[in-house]
Amino acid sequence: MCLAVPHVIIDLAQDGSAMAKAGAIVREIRTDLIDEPTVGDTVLVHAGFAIEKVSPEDSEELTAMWDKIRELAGEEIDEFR
Amino acid sequence: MCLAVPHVIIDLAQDGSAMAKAGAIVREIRTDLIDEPTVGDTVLVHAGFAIEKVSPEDSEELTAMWDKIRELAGEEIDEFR
Amino acid sequence: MSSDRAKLLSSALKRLTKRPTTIMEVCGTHTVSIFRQGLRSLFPEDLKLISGPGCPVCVTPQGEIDGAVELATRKNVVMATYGDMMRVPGSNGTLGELRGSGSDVRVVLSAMETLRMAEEMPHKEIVFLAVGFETTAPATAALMIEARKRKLENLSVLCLHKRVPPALEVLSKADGNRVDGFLLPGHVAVILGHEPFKFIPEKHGIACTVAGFEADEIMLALVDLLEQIGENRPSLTSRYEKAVRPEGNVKAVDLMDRVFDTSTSAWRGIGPIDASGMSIKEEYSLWDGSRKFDVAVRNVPEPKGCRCGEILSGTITPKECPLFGTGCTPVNPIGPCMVSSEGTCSAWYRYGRKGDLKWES
Amino acid sequence: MSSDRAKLLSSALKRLTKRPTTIMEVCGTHTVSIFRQGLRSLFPEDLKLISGPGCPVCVTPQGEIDGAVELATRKNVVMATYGDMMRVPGSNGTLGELRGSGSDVRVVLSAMETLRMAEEMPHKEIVFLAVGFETTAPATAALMIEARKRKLENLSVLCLHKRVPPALEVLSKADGNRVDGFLLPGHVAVILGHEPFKFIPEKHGIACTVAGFEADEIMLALVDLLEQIGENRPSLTSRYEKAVRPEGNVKAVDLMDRVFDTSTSAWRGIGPIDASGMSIKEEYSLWDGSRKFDVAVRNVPEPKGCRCGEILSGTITPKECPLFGTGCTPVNPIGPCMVSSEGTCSAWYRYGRKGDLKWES
Amino acid sequence: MGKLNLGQGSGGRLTSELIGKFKAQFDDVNVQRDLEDCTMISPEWAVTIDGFTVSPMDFPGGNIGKLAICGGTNDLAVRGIEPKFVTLSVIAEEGLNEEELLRYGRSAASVCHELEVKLAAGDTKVVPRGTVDGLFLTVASMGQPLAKPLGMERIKPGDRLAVTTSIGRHGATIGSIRFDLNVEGLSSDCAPLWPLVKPLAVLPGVRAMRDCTRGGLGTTLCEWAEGTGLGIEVDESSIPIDEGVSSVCDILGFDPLHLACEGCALIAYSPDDEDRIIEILRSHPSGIQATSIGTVVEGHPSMVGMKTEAGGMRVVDMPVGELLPRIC
Amino acid sequence: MGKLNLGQGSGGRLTSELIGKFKAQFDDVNVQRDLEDCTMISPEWAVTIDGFTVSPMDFPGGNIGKLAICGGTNDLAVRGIEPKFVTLSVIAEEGLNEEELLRYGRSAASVCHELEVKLAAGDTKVVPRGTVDGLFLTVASMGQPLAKPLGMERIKPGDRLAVTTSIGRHGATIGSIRFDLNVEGLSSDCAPLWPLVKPLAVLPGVRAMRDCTRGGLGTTLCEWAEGTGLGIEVDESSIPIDEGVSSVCDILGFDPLHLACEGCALIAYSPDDEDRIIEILRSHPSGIQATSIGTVVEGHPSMVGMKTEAGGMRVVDMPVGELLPRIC
Ligand code: SF4
Ligand code: SF4
Ligand SMILES: [Mg+2]
Ligand SMILES: [Mg+2]
Ligand SMILES: [Mg+2]
Ligand SMILES: [Mg+2]
Ligand SMILES: [Mg+2]
Ligand SMILES: [Mg+2]
Ligand SMILES: [Mg+2]
Ligand SMILES: [Mg+2]
Ligand SMILES: [Mg+2]
Ligand SMILES: [Mg+2]
Repeated sequence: MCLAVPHVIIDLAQDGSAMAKAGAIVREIRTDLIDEPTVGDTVLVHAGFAIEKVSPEDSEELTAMWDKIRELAGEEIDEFR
Repeated sequence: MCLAVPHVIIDLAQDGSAMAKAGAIVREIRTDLIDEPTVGDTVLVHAGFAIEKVSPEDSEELTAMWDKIRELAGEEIDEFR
Repeated sequence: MSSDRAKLLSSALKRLTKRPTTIMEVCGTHTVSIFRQGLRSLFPEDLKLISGPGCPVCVTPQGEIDGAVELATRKNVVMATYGDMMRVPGSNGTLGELRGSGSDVRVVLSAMETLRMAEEMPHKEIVFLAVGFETTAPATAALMIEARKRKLENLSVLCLHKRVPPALEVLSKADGNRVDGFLLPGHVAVILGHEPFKFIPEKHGIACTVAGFEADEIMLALVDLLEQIGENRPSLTSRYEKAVRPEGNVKAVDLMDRVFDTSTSAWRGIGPIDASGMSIKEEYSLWDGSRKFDVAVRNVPEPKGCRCGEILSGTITPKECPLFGTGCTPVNPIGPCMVSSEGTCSAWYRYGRKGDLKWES
Repeated sequence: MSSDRAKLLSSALKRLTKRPTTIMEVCGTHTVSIFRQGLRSLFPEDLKLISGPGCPVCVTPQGEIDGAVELATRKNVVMATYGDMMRVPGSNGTLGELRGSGSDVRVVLSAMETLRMAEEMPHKEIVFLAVGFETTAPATAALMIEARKRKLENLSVLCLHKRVPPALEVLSKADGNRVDGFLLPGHVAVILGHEPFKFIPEKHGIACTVAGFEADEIMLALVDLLEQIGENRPSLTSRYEKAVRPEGNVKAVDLMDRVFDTSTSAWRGIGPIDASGMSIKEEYSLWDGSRKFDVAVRNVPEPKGCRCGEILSGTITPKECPLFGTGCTPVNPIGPCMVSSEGTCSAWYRYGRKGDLKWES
Repeated sequence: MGKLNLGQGSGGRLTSELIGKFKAQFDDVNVQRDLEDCTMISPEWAVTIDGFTVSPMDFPGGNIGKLAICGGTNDLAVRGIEPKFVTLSVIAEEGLNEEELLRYGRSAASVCHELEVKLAAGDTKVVPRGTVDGLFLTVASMGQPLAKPLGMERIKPGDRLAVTTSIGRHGATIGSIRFDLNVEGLSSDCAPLWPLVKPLAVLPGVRAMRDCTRGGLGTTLCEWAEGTGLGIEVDESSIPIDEGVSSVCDILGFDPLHLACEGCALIAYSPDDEDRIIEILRSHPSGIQATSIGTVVEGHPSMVGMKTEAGGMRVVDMPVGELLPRIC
Repeated sequence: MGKLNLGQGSGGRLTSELIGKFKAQFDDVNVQRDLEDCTMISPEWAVTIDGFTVSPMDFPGGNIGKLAICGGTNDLAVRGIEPKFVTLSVIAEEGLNEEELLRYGRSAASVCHELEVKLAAGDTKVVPRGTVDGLFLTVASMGQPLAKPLGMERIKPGDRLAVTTSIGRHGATIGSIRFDLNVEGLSSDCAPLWPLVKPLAVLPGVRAMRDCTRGGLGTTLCEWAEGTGLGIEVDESSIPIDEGVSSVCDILGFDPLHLACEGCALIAYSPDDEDRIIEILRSHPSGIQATSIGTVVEGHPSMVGMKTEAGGMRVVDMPVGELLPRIC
């Protein structure tokens, strides 16, 4: 369920819609569900509606997690090499 | 204007329509425009309506006319033979 | 007709044609019948048949066609009409072409078919485009009486019917009229009887014979006409006795009288003719498509160079029109006489464009 | 995901899977994503992923589909819905087949497209067949608010929306539940936040991680879950931080609350679940297609032999259904799980029907 | 240049004009320069293509499947080319009964079987409801000439003309259904011509054959007159017309010469061979109505004349535009 | 057996099933027994037929006229058969602009010109408004093999596979128009394949080629796996996919392996010839994206496996039914 695709807002209209870009596609989306849509925001679009802004960068927690995983996988990865 | 085709009435309905035969065709026609439509009548049908009964035989006048024409054409016809 | 009878009639015609004689066949079905049966090749050279205003499609002014076409384009309208009307060009195309652009235009064989259409499509407006002379008009009248009886609110008639006798009066009294005799339309006479045509011999001294449509019926009528002309005693005779009663079809006339008033009507190429129209009576106004939809009829000039007016009044034959067969053909018709399958120019082109063929083999 | 990262994650998963472990991916998009990216072949043997009730198309009872299909056949109705719904079989065929028999059924990408449809077809009744979980429901709510604002009388919604958390509660407390952890649906969490899922670890002691849909996001979430399970400290974590705020999308929840009440709703194969439905509030009843058209929902038995109920509750995998791949294939599907492109049986068949392929070349 | 209209689809003059304009786009790549319906692509092989649409798809005497293989192979047969292979493209409307489609397939296959023709390639498409009316079949056929291919370039003044059966039956059948006329004993002439005309393909006296399809016998006569620049004369009373066909023509105001045939060929041949040719045709069940109907002449070049039953003479032309019933 | 549905027209499993049932009606007259798209009717000649309908008829990268000749000749080209003649059947809707029809004709003619292919026969029908959606073209093509015709029966385990260009561009283009998506730089791959693959027709190392049309690369791969009984493995990361195509797939939930191509061939060849073949392809303007994508194996018979970008492995199947956007 719930195929959602990140789009970057490139233009805002008055009526709660915006133009947004996803890869090579530029399309109209609704911004009713998010706060302060802004040009440049990356938003997750589902069924034509932006349902949330997404942060383009990994959280600190995530970065920490990757470190842990590298550690955890250490030996195994060597086996692959 | 006014393509009309002789039909023979073969069946009568109560509602002013009748089944009539023209060559190999049997079709519904309207009889609103003729007096006392009767099975067996030959009628002239135009735009789906019987517009008149037709007498299947030549009138006396017509028979007389043919005689006159035969006479009139006498010599010419010989030329053809 | 057996070719024996044809030979007989052909030689009788030759005998009777003592000087150049011009007969007008008033009815388009006569025109087509004469051509399709190759009768012209059986006539003596001095006997000339010209066509009259007897194709109801041809004599409908372009402005009226345009009005019908415009009405058919309206969103909710389903237009029903006889096949004859589909190809007639309005200023912006034909009804047939309209159907091609998505309008709902249907061909019916009988006016009464529209009753069922109206009942089956309650959300649509069914308009019957009624065309024809006194033969077809009684059917339209019957339809309107029935529509009123059934209280069908979504059925109406756009009435283009015309009456034949007033047009013949115009032609008979026209300056330069060169017609020696009229081959009268058999089916109109079936409805009207003899009376409405009697003024022609009586007031205008022109011979008249009511004719059927078979080859022998037509040729017999010509024999009749030539005799009248030869003996210089113009009268009204009938060679369609098997169908025409002298008093006509009283029931049919009565139906027309119940629904239609007599009015002035414009004939394409001829102009307005007093008492030649049929307008829908006040009490049927709810079923009058023209009033219901406020159909506008503009005055549209005839196509440039087209001489249909002269063709329809018998003043010229198609061969005298410089466009005939070159600029104007059935494939690219200029005037209505080339479009309608009963149009004079069309019949001349399709069946006799190279003159009368001689049998070689 | 780079295959380097994949290898890293794959070996991390192997390390962490110390005993046979069962994780349920709740969301159909997770099911498809895992299969399409071939992730199953990267999991250790003891890690078993089973699918849950997370395909909204699959969990809609046949009686409700039948009601929608019946409504779509009504003469004046134009039904609009997401592409997902077109192939789902009611008792008398699918919406797609209906379109094949002349009904007007249209695929939209957004509920809002129906506004223009309603305005452009004033004589038609536009019905939006609304399906989906908390992700899609806010869009339906926005549509209804707008339809009411514009006073659109010919637009309505047939609402089949469902809520995810109550279904997870049923699964969590079910006898014989063998789920060690839930891979929680990322997009539902975007809307609802963390709170509505906390009862799962807290009340039922089952590990939970909110997951995104990329390969690495899914595998990271599995690492998270396996750590919780291994350390026996079930909690609610999120590996979709880039999109999910712990408090969820307040605006979206508010929109849903304005339009929908919470109600009991039947889930295909599972049965009625308290508080899992969304029913349209009284003040929007004019736009409620179910009331407007009095859509009947009968109780329809499941197709014979189909074990979708057990599939949807994670009790069995498709391979345990005797019909899978033989009597039931995507070409001739028996149950909804084989029809919907996000259905569990369909995903197993299309991407993994012969088990996990081994790379040969 | 406006919008396409139905007249351009009815097989007469407007159709010829449209085809001419369309073919002109292919001028520098077109090898089909003559007016024949099939083309030799090598000394051994000829090819032709035809699209088939008919409403209703089932009609007395046949269905669209039978029609497609008959029509698709008749264009070869009439040039004395033995049909060997057909290829069939199917475009079917969403919602059509699958069983109905298969039934049309069976009808098509059974004509192939009768002709000993093989299906060499096919294509099947299902398109959204409303984008096609039921079913369109397109057949491209390949065949091999038994002798030098027949063609109108062989026609000489003095040659005689015959039709292989009574005319207009397909057109009258479809017209009667469309306008809801109940016509006793009327059915389409839809039939494969090869079994009938095969013996003629090797008779040196035979000049040309043509299947009279859309536009009817009249159109085929005109095409020959215009294509050869010769005159043609036919005798109305000799043209076989069944009662059902004349009844339909009477009521709808159609000219039987303009009604489509689907199993009737026009044949031009040396007058010396007339008896033999008519005898050969009549000895086959679908040729029992075969009759000589006219002659090729030097007079009135490019024109077709008809001696009418009344003994007169008139021009025969192609129909212009859609055949529409005449009433008023 | 019910009513036809659109799924049966979308080129995947349902299409195969329908075609199978329809072909079964022709069993005793069918010579096209294999799964190839064209058939040899003699040692010198091969024939194929295809029907074309596309909405809209104009699309970025082509139009229905260009599409028809490309598609109609590509089925020959991929068997190493030089297209020589096409025949073209036109079914046009009343109301279509005549100029538009002629323009599609010109596009078709210009592909013929490029291919030095001749138009051998044609047929043009105008049908009533509403009975066809604009225009259907059917093309039957005839060609001559340069060597022994290629075909999947030659494919052996260990053979390598390549595509001649990036996949899914036609399907994505049409899908984007249908669902009103504005996609920068996306256009159909619609192109004739013969100029590109002609040099391969005579290379003994080349086993088989197939144009990936409806149903996309995935369907063609499955047809080969099922037709040969061998396994196929492809590497997802090696398959060329343009950004526009992936964007459309992301938003509509399509699998790029299931999107139609109209100028992309799949080629199977001996691994020894890989460098030469890729070099030949890349030296032609329409082959610059040519890439090897996988291998034929003995394992998992009749199945296609794909090594995913994540390093996993999944089955590739034909699409089932109409491609519909996934939302919820
Ligand atoms: S030939 Fe044409 S232009 Fe001349 S009068 Fe007749 S219809 Fe008019
Ligand atoms: S395989 Fe088919 S029958 Fe079995 S549970 Fe799945 S959908 Fe139902
Ligand atoms: Mg209208
Ligand atoms: Mg409906
Ligand atoms: Mg042909
Ligand atoms: Mg032919
Ligand atoms: Mg033909
Ligand atoms: Mg094909
Ligand atoms: Mg093909
Ligand atoms: Mg192919
Ligand atoms: Mg193909
Ligand atoms: Mg043809």
